Amino acid sequence: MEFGFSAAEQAFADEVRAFLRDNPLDRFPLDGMDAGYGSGAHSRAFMKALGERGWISMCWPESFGGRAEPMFFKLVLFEELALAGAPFGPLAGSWQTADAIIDYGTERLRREVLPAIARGEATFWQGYSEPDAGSDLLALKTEARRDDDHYVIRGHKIWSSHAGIATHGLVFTRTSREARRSRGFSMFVVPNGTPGMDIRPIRSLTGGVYHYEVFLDDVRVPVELMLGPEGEGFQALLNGLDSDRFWGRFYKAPALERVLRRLVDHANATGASADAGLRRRLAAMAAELAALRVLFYRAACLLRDGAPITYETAVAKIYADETGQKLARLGMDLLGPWAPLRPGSHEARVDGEISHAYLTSLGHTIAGGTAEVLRTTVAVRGLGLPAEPRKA
Amino acid sequence: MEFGFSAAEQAFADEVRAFLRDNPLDRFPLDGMDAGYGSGAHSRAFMKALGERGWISMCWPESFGGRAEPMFFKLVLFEELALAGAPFGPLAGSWQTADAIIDYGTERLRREVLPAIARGEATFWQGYSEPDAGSDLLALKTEARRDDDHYVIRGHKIWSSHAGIATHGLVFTRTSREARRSRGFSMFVVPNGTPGMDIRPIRSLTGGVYHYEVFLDDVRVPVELMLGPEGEGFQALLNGLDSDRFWGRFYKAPALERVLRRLVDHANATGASADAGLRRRLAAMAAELAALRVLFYRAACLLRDGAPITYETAVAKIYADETGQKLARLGMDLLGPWAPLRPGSHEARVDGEISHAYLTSLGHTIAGGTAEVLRTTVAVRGLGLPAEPRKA
Amino acid sequence: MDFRPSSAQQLLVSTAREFLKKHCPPERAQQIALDSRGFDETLWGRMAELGWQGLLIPPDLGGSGGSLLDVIVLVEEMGRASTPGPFVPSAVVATALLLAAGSADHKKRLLPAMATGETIVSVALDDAGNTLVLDARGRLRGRALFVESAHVAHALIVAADAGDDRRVVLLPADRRGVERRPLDAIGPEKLFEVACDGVSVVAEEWLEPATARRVALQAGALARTAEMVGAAQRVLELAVEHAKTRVQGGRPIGGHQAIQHACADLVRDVDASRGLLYAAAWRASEGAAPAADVAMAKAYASEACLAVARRGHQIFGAIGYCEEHPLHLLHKRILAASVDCGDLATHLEQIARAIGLRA
Amino acid sequence: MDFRPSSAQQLLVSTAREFLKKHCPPERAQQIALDSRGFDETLWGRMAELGWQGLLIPPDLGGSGGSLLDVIVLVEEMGRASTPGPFVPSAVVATALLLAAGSADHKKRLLPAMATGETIVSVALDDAGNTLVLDARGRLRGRALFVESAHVAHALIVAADAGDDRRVVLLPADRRGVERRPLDAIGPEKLFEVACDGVSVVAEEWLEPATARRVALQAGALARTAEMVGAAQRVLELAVEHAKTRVQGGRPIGGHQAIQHACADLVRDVDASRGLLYAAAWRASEGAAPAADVAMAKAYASEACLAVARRGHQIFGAIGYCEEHPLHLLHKRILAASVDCGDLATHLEQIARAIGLRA
Repeated sequence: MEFGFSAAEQAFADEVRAFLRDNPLDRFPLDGMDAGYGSGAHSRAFMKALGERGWISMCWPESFGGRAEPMFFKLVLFEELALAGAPFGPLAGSWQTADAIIDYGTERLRREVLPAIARGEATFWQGYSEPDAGSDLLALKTEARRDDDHYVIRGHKIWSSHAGIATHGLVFTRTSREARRSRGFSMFVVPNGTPGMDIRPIRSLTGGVYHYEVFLDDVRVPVELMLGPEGEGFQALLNGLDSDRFWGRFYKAPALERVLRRLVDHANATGASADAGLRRRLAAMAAELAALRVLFYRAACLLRDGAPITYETAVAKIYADETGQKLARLGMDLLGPWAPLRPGSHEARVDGEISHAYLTSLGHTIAGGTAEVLRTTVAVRGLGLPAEPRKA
Repeated sequence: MEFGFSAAEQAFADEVRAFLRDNPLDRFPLDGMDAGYGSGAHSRAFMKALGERGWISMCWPESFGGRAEPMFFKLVLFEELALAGAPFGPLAGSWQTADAIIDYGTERLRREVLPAIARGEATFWQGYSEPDAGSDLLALKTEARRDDDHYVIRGHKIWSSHAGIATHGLVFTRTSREARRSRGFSMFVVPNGTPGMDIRPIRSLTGGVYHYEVFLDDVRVPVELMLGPEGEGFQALLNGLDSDRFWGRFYKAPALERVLRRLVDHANATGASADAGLRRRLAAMAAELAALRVLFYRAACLLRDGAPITYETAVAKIYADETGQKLARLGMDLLGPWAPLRPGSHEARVDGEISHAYLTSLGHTIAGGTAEVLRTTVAVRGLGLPAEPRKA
Repeated sequence: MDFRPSSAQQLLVSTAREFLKKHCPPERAQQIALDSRGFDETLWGRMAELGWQGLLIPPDLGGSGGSLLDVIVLVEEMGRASTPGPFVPSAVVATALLLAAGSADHKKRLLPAMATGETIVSVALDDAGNTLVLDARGRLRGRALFVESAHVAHALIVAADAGDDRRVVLLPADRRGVERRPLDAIGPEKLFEVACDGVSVVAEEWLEPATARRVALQAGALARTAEMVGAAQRVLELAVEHAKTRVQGGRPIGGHQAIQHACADLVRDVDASRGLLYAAAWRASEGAAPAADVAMAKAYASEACLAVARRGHQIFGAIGYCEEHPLHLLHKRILAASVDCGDLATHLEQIARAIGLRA
Repeated sequence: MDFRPSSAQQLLVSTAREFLKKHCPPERAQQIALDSRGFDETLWGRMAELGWQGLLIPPDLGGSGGSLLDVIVLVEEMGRASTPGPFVPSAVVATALLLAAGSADHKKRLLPAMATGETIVSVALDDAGNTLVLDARGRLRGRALFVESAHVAHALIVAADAGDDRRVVLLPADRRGVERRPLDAIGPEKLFEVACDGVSVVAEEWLEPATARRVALQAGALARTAEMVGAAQRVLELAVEHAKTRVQGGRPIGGHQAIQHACADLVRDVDASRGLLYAAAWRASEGAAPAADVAMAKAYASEACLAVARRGHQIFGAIGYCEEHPLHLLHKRILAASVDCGDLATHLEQIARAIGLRA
């Protein structure tokens, strides 16, 4: 066993911290809201700055323009950015898309899209969910029909994060009706602005916009923009699920750590730190965040080593989301009458961050697989308990 | 709306308190352990003292030797006894059995058993559960075969509280194999000591004995000891279920109130009361106990008024049991290193009551319908949610 | 003991439910919540026509002389419908306070106009963030926070330090030196900082401070609890309906234990909160509510109703996260009510003292 | 970063599991737990033959020089098997303490015999209930509580007040004036009050107090955490097995969401507890464990593993309530471990200071 960081990892962490010191965050304009997952807000400018440092492509093979750094460099970068509250919102999506393009993208995707990702210019939205296919992706209805060297996509996607401010959609479609249940699905990389694509914001309970719905009305997409072999999209999605869950929540522990530090500062400033009960609640949260980090690092090692994963990322995701909710509740309790004040309000404490965290955290145990669905996954896939009968 | 007690109820409460003052509890020898439900330990001597006051039969019709007092007198008695920590363990069972005998008992049961109940001499165990019929009573296997003017009972009962120290068993049996699923069940009042009955203690995790298993090896019971019409036992049981749940847990709120008071005294004595967090936990428990009491009084009013009950007693029972567990945990936290000491141990705090409460409370969310089964009942019967499919 | 509302209360509830369904449907409540002024004069006027603002006020002062318990069941309906407006501060807290601690002149001057809805009074009695000081020359300086609907109030009742004493004063909202600065909360409530820069106050504007604060806290805490209970009840209804009708994987989601058991907990939380509320309000109406009863009702409901709202979100899934869905407004109303008139910690400390915990 | 135990650790674990399955099956653990002496010399001797008591002790003193992390994975197996006996106080806490804070003479005199299992040393370092005072003339008076297995110990290491200072002294358990009075706990642990009535202590029996207490607390807290993690792991295994095989209403209970989701939480609690434990133990073995790491591991495991035990009871239903079922012994072991070497409140306060909360 070995729980420390290597010298190279520590040196890289120092490099990131130096970058953050030299580049105060208020220099980077924001394009979209922080949804509380830990990845901060959406900022194209910040993504470009990361691209300039070569940090977006650092783990890619050299043949694709990368430096072939070990995967843990990505964790180090995430940790430092999340601890600082940096607006790196699109980064995980960029990395995941790039990996898919490197693994099985067409020549055109590699040539056109990959360099744009590396520069921090191309960012992505996921067109997976549909109004009647929430946690059950197989029920999706969006179709892509082959027409010569194009596909024509028709359907309706919803809950697509940052769709209105990203550059491309990853649109999951049905390309064959005949095939059996889990086959016949294909993924496309569709540039925003393609004719027939209508992206509409969904205003959330925070008053801000994070999700969009996307209407696809005979959107014509060249076959070279299909990602992966036709009909095998679902399997690819499933194979990537654990990795998606991991990269979609890894940064939550350090991001919550940052919030906890702010609450500690606030408690010290107001004298609330003398309250024995509050001390214990904050201390217990610190232990929970440490535990959360351990669960993610364990999953990281499994992913790094290519070891089998049955429940480890699902457990980490559930726990990340529920811990975030718990911390937000603690923050609300700590603020008392100040709790409901919004970011920007006169007299808001902790910059109104906590009310925002409280509201956004409500969505986290729903998005990307509800806590209920994931607990069932842990029990059935991880522990071998019998599955529930599917139909009444 | 009206949330106070009537003058008569208040006067009766005073009478009970005077009785408890005049009869210190250490005068009454105990026969069996306190299982933490709130009804105290089993004491024949105390039951007889209650009988002498006429309090066991006080709500029976005058024609059965009672005084026809309103049902709320029973609640008042329970509250005062539970607050005092009195050993009235068998009382709820005696009341429920007496009511059944008054409603549909044979002449012989009314003549022989009822007066013995009134005197506090007859007490009862329930022979419902069987090894393979836990929360699913319909799966029971104990059979009663008619043989002239007797029934011959053969089977195996388990988890029968106080069976070894009570005077009679209420033995639930299958009297017909042919009848449809919920019919063909009958109940018998079987005197302990009837030949063929073998009652064996089950030692529990506390080290004490509360439950017994009972082997019935061709136990011959006169037909006059059948309680209710043959074959209708299950419906009778179902009809009585809400009432059973109510009377089996009503006294838990005042009993927990007593424990809370002891914890407050202990916190004051040790100085732990200055700890802000502990103050809030104890205060929140006080509010929960008040809430628990409200749920039970609401159910009591429905029972009194003969109003329909779908989920109200189930909710109250779940909450009573879970609140008891929560209070025990709080007590264990408060005692710290002293928590594991047993009643009677040198240096035990709060007389070792808390460790006993902690252990016994583990069984409460299981006995009399698990919290899971009851939550499903609340959802399906109370809220009209669809039932789960019964078979895989 | 009897848990059933009187027939008059039943009528009040059914009338209110019908009225609010028509005049304050969820879309309208949402619209007003998003509006920065957030005050619907027409609705306020119609409520006054039904006699709601005068419910607590005795007949000789233009009201109908209802009990605090009557007002509580009405406010519960308002919580259920996410009804916006200054009803709680003006028609409950300020009204109860003036009745208990106002002079005959205060009452005569204000209460009849409050009963008709013409006059709105808001209150600034919370200690949190209050720095108001009344000096020996009758000048008020400092600020109070979290004053609801101050922008539409004609008068304000504020608490201030006055040396050894605590004063409660009633003053016109437009008096020179009074400034009302908006705070921005996530919920529909319109909160203000009321800043006073040497505002003149005369002795006739003083109210009996101990009674004023006690009565205001009691009425306010009960009314806020009623809002929470009403809102939580609505979450329960919506969640159960959703669980029955939303189909996933071939079955309604309410056919799964995870959702069933969550719904069972909603019922417990709502029922127990309501029971404690009614019992405390009944005792208060009988003139005999120990402070701990009110504190228990509010502390319990704060935890329980927020849990209901959060579970509601989990049951609803993504759709409950949208601004146009009614859920979040109910949730935010519960949140706002939970911290007004004493937050959880404040009420728990009151209970702690009542159960005999030594400091 | 690497979560995999070394091959030596894997071997240690598999040997221990095999050995304990054979020599300390659940029935035997239960038997010893119910016995009032509760010490199995034969088992203790066999463990010593395997070198367990000497694992922490350097080769030149008769041990095998393992790391604290090695001991932790071994103790985890003991927790899993509900292994009784004074392993933690003697072979972990007292051993680590003597190595760090004992004189050369102490080490030479005690450690080789401790490695062979012949000598057992128990510790009384907890402040809770400790009234021991060492006066200027070297007399020890007062008592310490919760001293585990004092009845079979040959020597005791006790903390006492000595005016301004705190002393830690090592003395033979049978010295005149030392009395060991049994406490009766619900769990299998055999606890004692150690009362001293003017017991003579000489300066050669002093140990360096600050180091002694720090090292003992660290080693003890980690070992107790390991017991909890091992016991919780066993609860998880048993519960999952039960959920798969127990049929109710025509289906295994593990086919219902309520049980499935409870099992999912068991996994989280066990995995996270173990992760924190190993990370803290690894840092301690590297000589660099901040106190907060150990406190976090123990505080977290105390809550999480107790939750595992309680959920285990709910999954098992009635059968888990019987004395003959292995569940309660695992539960009681977790309970005992959770309050020894610092209870939850103690460790949380340590974390509170570490994260910068001002007092």
